[in-house]
Amino acid sequence: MPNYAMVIDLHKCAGCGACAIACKNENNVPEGIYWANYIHRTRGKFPNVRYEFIPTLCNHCEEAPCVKACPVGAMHKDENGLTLHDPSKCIGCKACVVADPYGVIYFNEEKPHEFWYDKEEAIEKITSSGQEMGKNYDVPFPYYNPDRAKTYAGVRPKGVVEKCTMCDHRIKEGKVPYCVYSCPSGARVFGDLDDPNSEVNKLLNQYSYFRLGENFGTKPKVFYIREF
Amino acid sequence: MKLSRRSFIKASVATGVIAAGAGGTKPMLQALAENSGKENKQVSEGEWRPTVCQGCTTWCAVQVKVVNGRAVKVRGNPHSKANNHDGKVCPRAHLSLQQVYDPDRIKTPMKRTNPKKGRNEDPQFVPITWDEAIDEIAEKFLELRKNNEPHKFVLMRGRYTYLREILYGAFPKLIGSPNSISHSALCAEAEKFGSYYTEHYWGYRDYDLRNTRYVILWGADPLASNRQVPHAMNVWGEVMDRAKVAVIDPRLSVTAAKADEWLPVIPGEDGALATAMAHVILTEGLWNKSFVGDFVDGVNRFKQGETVDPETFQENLTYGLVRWWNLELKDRTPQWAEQKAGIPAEQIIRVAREFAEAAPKAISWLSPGTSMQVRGGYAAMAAHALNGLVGSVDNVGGTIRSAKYPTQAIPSVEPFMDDIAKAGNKHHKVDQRGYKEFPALKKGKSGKGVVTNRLADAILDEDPYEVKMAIGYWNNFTFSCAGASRWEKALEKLPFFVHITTHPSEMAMFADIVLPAAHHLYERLGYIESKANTISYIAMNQRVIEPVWDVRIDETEIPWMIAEKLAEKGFTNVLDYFKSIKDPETGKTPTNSWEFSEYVLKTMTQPIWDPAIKTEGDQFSGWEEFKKVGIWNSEPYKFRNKWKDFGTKTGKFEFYSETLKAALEHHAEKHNTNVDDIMKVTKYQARGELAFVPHYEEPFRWGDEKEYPFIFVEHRSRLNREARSANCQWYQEFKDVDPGDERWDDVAKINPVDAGKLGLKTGDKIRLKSPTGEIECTAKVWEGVRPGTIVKCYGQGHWAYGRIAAKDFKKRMPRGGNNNELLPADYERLSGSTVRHGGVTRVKVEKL
Amino acid sequence: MAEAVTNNEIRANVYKLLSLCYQQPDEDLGDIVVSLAEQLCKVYLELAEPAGKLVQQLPEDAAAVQQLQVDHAKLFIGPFDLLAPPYGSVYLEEKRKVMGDTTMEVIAAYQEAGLQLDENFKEPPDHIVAELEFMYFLIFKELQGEATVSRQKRFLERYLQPWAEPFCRKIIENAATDFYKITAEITRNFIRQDLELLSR
Amino acid sequence: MNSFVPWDIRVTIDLFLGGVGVGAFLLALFAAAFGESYRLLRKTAAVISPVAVCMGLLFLIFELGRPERFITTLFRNNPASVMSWGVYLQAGFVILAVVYAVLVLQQKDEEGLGGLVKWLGGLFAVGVGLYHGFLLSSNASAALWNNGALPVIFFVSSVLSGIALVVLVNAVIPAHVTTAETAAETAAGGETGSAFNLNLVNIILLAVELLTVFAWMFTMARGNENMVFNLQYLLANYGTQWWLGAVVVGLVLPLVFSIYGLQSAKKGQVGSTLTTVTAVLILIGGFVLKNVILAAGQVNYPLF
Repeated sequence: MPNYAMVIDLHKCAGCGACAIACKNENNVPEGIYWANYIHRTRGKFPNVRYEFIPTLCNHCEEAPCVKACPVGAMHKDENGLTLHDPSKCIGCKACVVADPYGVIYFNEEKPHEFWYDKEEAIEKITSSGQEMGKNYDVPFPYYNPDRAKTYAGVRPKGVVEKCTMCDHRIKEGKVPYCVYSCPSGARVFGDLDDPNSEVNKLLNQYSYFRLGENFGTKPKVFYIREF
Repeated sequence: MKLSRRSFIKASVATGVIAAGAGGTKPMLQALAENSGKENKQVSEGEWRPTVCQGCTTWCAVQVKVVNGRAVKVRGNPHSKANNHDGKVCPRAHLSLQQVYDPDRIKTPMKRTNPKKGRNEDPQFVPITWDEAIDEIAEKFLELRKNNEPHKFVLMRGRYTYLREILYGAFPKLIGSPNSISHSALCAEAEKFGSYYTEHYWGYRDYDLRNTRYVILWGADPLASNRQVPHAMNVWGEVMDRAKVAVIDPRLSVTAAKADEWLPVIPGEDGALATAMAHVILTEGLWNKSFVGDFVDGVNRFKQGETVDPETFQENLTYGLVRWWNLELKDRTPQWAEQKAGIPAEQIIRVAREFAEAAPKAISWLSPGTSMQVRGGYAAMAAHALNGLVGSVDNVGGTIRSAKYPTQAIPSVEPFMDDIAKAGNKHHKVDQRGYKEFPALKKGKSGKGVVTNRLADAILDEDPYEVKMAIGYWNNFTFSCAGASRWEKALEKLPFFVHITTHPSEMAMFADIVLPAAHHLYERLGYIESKANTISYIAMNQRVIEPVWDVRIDETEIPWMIAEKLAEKGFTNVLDYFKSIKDPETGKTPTNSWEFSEYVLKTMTQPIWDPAIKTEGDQFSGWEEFKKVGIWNSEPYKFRNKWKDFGTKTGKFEFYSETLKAALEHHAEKHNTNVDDIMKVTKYQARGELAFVPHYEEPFRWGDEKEYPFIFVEHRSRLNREARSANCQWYQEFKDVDPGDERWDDVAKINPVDAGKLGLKTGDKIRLKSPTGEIECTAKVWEGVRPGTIVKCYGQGHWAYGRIAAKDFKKRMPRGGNNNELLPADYERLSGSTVRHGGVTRVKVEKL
Repeated sequence: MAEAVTNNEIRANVYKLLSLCYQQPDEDLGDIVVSLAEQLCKVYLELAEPAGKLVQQLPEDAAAVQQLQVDHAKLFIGPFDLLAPPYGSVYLEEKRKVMGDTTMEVIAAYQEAGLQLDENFKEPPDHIVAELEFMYFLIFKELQGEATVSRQKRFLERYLQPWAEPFCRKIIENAATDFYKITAEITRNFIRQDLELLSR
Repeated sequence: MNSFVPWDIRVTIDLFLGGVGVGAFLLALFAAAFGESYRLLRKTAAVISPVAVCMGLLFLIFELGRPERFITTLFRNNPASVMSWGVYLQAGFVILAVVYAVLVLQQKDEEGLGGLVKWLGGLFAVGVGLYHGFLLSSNASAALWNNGALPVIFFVSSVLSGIALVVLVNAVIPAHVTTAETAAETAAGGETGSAFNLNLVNIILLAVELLTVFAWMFTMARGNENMVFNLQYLLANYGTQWWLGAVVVGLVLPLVFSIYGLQSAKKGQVGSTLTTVTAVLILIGGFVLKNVILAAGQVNYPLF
C-alpha cells in the first residue's frame, strides 16, 4: 500500500493561490471553507522586508489528532495513509476541528453554496439570481464538478465537517491531486513516501525540509523544502 | 441506432439471431451506449475543449472541461509551447467560471427608460428583444447618415480579439466614421515608446527567460501580472536558481519578495536609476563591446563629468552612445541617483555591475510601472537602452520580439464605402490625437496613436466636434480611465450610447441600450496573437458551452445584425461588404451572424490551417484539426535577425534617437513650432538635443506636498481579470494573494512609520483625497511599502458590477474605492498614454 | 479456439439474453427465455435442460408475473437488504462498498471499448446487466472482425467471473422462485464454461 | 487559517451542567455517609444530579451539526477518542443517577441493589467528572488544556458547583426550609465539626482549586511559546472575566466567606444567607472559569 505524501517547494512557489482556488473548483468547496489555503507573513523593517507565503492543506498526519478525537470513526485513516472523512457517519461534534492544530478542518454551519439558492436579482428581469441559474442545471451549481462525488459527497451537507482528501478520487484514477496539477509553478510534488524512487523521496533526500507544527507529534505528510 | 428493448426482442426472436442479425452492423445495447464522439454531450468523463483566456494581456490558450454541456474547469492548453506548459495556467483562469455563470450577467438586451443620466439616476432598464434593440440602433445610424454627420459616431473598443477587424475596423468606415477608438492608451503605449525609439519596435517584448542570467524588472511583477504570466511562474524557480533578479518597485510585489534585490524606488524616479546604471556600466567599461563597439584605442574615456570626443569611439550596432554620454550620462552618478531615487548608491552599482557582467544574457524588463508616468517616455527609453548597452537586444537570454503571425487580412472596405461614408471618414479622429499637446507618436507618426482617455474631454468640450452616438464593447471607461468622473459627465452628455457588455457595469449604467455580450472564453468565436518563451502563437476563442443567456458576439454578430437591419431599411453597403467574406473552404456566402463570424475567422486564419498554404510553425490537416487543437505555435524565435537593420532611421540601436528626432520635428512642423515648444506643452523638461536621448526627468506630480503628504502608488492584482473579476466570490475570498491585501476588502497599504504618525491601525476606515478626487477604503499597516507612499491595488471599488463586487449594488455602494476616481486624468503625451504610475498624484489620508 | 470462433454468434446471443434475464421482468420475458433455450440447445447441451425448465417456469398469469417481480426486487433492488446484490464491487471489494476500485476499472474497460453507461441506465457500472451486455458487445465486435478475444478473457477473468459465482450462489440460496434459481444456475455454468473456452 | 471557534457556549453549558450533576451526585453520597439526618440534602442532590446532566446533554446534542445522529455514538465508537468513552460514561451515569434518585425518593437507596447503584454511580460520577477535563486535555496542540492540572481544575470546579447548586436549591425552596426535616438538618449542620460541615468541604475544595489554578497558570506562564501564547491570549481577551469572574468571584470570595462561616458556626448553616450567597458566587465563577478556558483554549497557536 502506498503512503502518500506531498512536497511543496517554496522556492518555486509564486504565492499565487491557484492551488487554493483550483481546489475549491475541483472539490465544490463552499464559500468560507478552504481545503487548500495558505498562510503568509511579512517580517523585518523597510527596506529589509521579507514576505513569506506557505500554501497549506490537510497534512494527512500519520498520527492524526482529528482521527483520534472523532468519537464515531467518521474521520479515519485509509490504507494509503490518507486521512479521510465519512460525512454519513459524522455527527458534527467538531471534536476533530478542536483537535486539529492546523485549522484545516471546517464545519458546515450553513447550507453550503447558499449563493445558488438566493432569489435576489441585481436588476430585476435583466440579470438573474442564483436560484434561477441553479434551476438551469441539474447539479447544485453550474460549474459543479461531478468527479468529486466518485468517492465523497459531491457537496457536503450542512452540519458535518469537511476537509482536504488529497483528491482521493483523482488518485484512484492515477491522477495527482488537483492542487498539484494546477500549480502554475510546479511547486507541488505528490507521491509515495514508501517508494524510495518516488519524486517526493528524491526531493526530501536532496533538500532539508520542515513540516508545520512538528512539535505536536502529528507526523504531518506535507513537507516543505527551500524558502519562499 | 437504438432499438427499444421491445422491438429488439421481436426482431431477434423472429430471426433467432441477435448478434449479427437483425441489428445489422450495430450491437444492441441497453445498459451501455457507444461514445459517439463530439455529438455526445452525455460523456460522463467530460471533454476538454480549446479556447482562449483573455483575463489579462497574456492571452493564454486554454481548455475548458465540459461535462454535460457545463463548463466545469479550466486549464492551460497542453498544445501550447509558449505559456501553458503541461496545461498550467495562472489563478485568473479559474475565476472565469464564476464570470460566465455569474447570475449578475445581463440576460437580455435592455433599454433605458429614464432619460436622465447620472450615477445616482436609476436608468430604469427594461428588457427588449434583440430585434427592437438593433432596430433602434440602425435608426440612429440612418439619422446620422441622413444629416451627413456619420463621423459623430464613435466606436469604443475594450478587450478584443482579432475579429475586431469587423466591428472596429470595417464597420465604422462603412458607416462613415473615422472614430474607432481603442483602449490601448490605457494599457501601455508609453512602454512601447521606450522600445520603439531605441530599437524601432512598437510592441510588447518577449524575454528569453530560460537562458537569462540577470533580470532587472522595472516595476514589472511577472509572477502576478504584465504578460506571459503562466510562463514566468512556471520557469521562475529555474530563473532564480540560475539568474539574479532585481526588482525596482516602490511596493514589495511578490516578485520583489522572491528577488535577490529589491529597489523600492521613490515613485517616478526610475529614470534616475536607469541613467545611473548606464553611467556605471560605461564608466566601469562593462558595456558589450561586440554589440556597442569600443574606443578606437581601447582606453575607456567615460569618466564622471567629462565629455568624450565622438571621434574616439567606434560604434558597431548602436548609434549615438557618445552623444548620449555627453548630453546626459556623464553626471548621472549613482550618488546623484541615490538622492533622487532613494536607493543606496552601492545597490545601484551592484545591480548595474552584475547586470552588465551577465551580458548579453541580461534582461532589462520594461513595464507600465516605469513608463505610464507623465514624464515616463524617456524613463522607458533609458531602461530599454540598458539592453542596448549590454547587447541583449534580440539576443539569447535577452529581450526579443515575436515570430511572424501568418494570418491574412479581410477584403478591403473601400469599394463598399458610399459618398457619405467617404466624406465622414475624412474627419479628424475625435480623441484629439495629433493636437499640439498630444503628439501620440505611435510608430514615429504624429497623431497615429490613440489618446483614449482624452475622448471624455472631447465629448464634453465638443472638440473637435460633437459626438452624438457611441457604441462601446467590453470596455468600462467610467471605471478604467483615470479621472473616471469625467467619463460619467461625458456619458451623461452623450445623446445615444450603446454598451455591449457581459455585466451591468459603471459604463452600462449610462447606456441607452445595453446588449449582452458573449463571454470571450466560453461563448464566442475569435482568435488572438500572443507570445512567450520565444514562441509566437495564434489561438482560437471558441464556443465551448451553449451560452448561458441570449448573448451575441460583439465583434461580428452584432455588426451583422445591424447590417441586416440597415439593409432592410435600404442601406445595403454594410451587409454587401459582410457578404463578400465567404467560407474559404466552400465559397459559401454567410446567411446568418454565426456563419459570418465563422467565415471571417476562417478567412483570417486560413494560412495557418489550410495545408495548401505553406507557413512555418505547427502544421494542420485542415480547419477541423485547427479547431480541435485550438492553437498554432510558431517556430522558436530566431535571434539576432534584427541586428542587420533594426529599422530605425540609422538602422542601428539608437542611444541618440534620430527616429524620435524626426518624429518630434515633424510634429513641431505640423504645428508651426519647434521641438522645445512641444516639450513644454507635453510637460517635459528637456530642451534642445536632450529630447532625443533617454534621460532623466523629474517626476511630475499633482498636489502640493504640504497639503497632500503622501505619494500615491497603484498596482495590479494577480486576480484581476482586467478589473472584471471583482464580482467573483473567489476573487474576494483570495484577495490576499496580493501581498499586503486582505480578503473581501480593499486596502490602502501604509508603512508603519507613517501609520504611527497618523494614528492609524489596520482595519481603520479611511478616506484618500487627491487634488482631483477622493475614495474610501480600509487602512492596512504594512512594511512592504516605502514610507511616504500609499500603495493600493486597482480592481476594487466597483459600484455597478454586480452584487459581490459592490458592497451594496442597489445603493451603488462600492466595496472599497476605485483608484481611477482618485487619479487625475493626465498623460504621457508623446505616446498618448494615460498615466497611473510614477506617483502621478499626491494624496492625503483622513481617518473616518 | 476454433470452436470459440464458430460459436461466437451463440455466445454473444447468450450473454445478451442472460443480461436481459436480470432486468425487471415484463411481458417480453417469454420471448427472452425461449430464445435463450433455443440458443443454448445448439451448443451447450448440458445447459439445455435447465433452459427447458426455465421455459416451463415462465409465468402464466398476472399473479405469477407479479410474484416474479417481487422476487426480482427482493433479490436485486431493495429497498431493504438485497438478498443478492447484483454489483461486482460488493463481492470484489473488501468492505462491501459500492463504487470501489474495481468499479473504476470496469468503467475504464468500457471506455477502452468505446462505451459508457447509457444515460437511462441508473445502476452502477458493474451491475450484472451491464457486465453481461459488455461481454456480448465484445463478442459482437469480434464477429465484426475486431480482435477482442484477449479483452473478453481479461474482463471475464478479472471482473465478471470472480463475482458471478458468489452472486449466483446467493440467488440460488435466497430466491423465492425457481425461475431465478435456474437462471442463476445457467448463468454460473455458462460463465464458467465460457472462461474455460477462452482459456483453452 | 480557520478562525472559526468550533465549540461555543453550548459546550460550556454542557460541561458546566454535567459537572453540577457529578458534584451533586457525589454530595448525595457524601451526605448519605452522614446518615439519615441529611436525607433532605441527599434527596435534593440525588434529584438534581440526573436532571442537570440531562439538561447539559441536551445542550450538547443541539450543539452537534447532526443532532439526529446523536444516538449513533452509542454503537459507533473509537477507542482512541476520549469523547467516545465519554458517551458511554455519561450514558451509564445518567441511568445510574436516575435509578439512584428514584431509590432515594423511595427511601430504598440503602437497601438491596441501592448499595450497588450508589457505588457504581459514584464510580461513574468520578469518571464523568474526570472525562470533562480529559476531553480537553487530550488535545495535544491546545496548550491551555494539554496538561495534568486541567482535569483537576475541571473536576474540583464540578464538585464545587454541584454542591453549590444543591445548597442553593435547598435554600430557595421554601417548602424545605419549613419542614421538620430541614429543621433537623439545619440543627445537625450547626453542630460541631464532627458532622457534615459544608464550610469545611468548601474550604478544602476551594483551596485545592485555587492552588491548582495557580500552579496551572504558573506552568503556562513559564512554559513553551505555545503555552505563553495561549495564556497571553486568554488574559488579553478574557482577562477581566478570568480574574474577576473565575478567580475572585468563583474562588477567593467563596473561600473568604466559607472561612468566615466556619468561624461563626451559626451563619455557616445550610440555608443561611451567607451560604446562599457563597453558592451563587461559586456557580457564577465555575461557569466563567470553564467558559474562559474552553474558549481561549481553542485558539490555535500561529503555525509560523
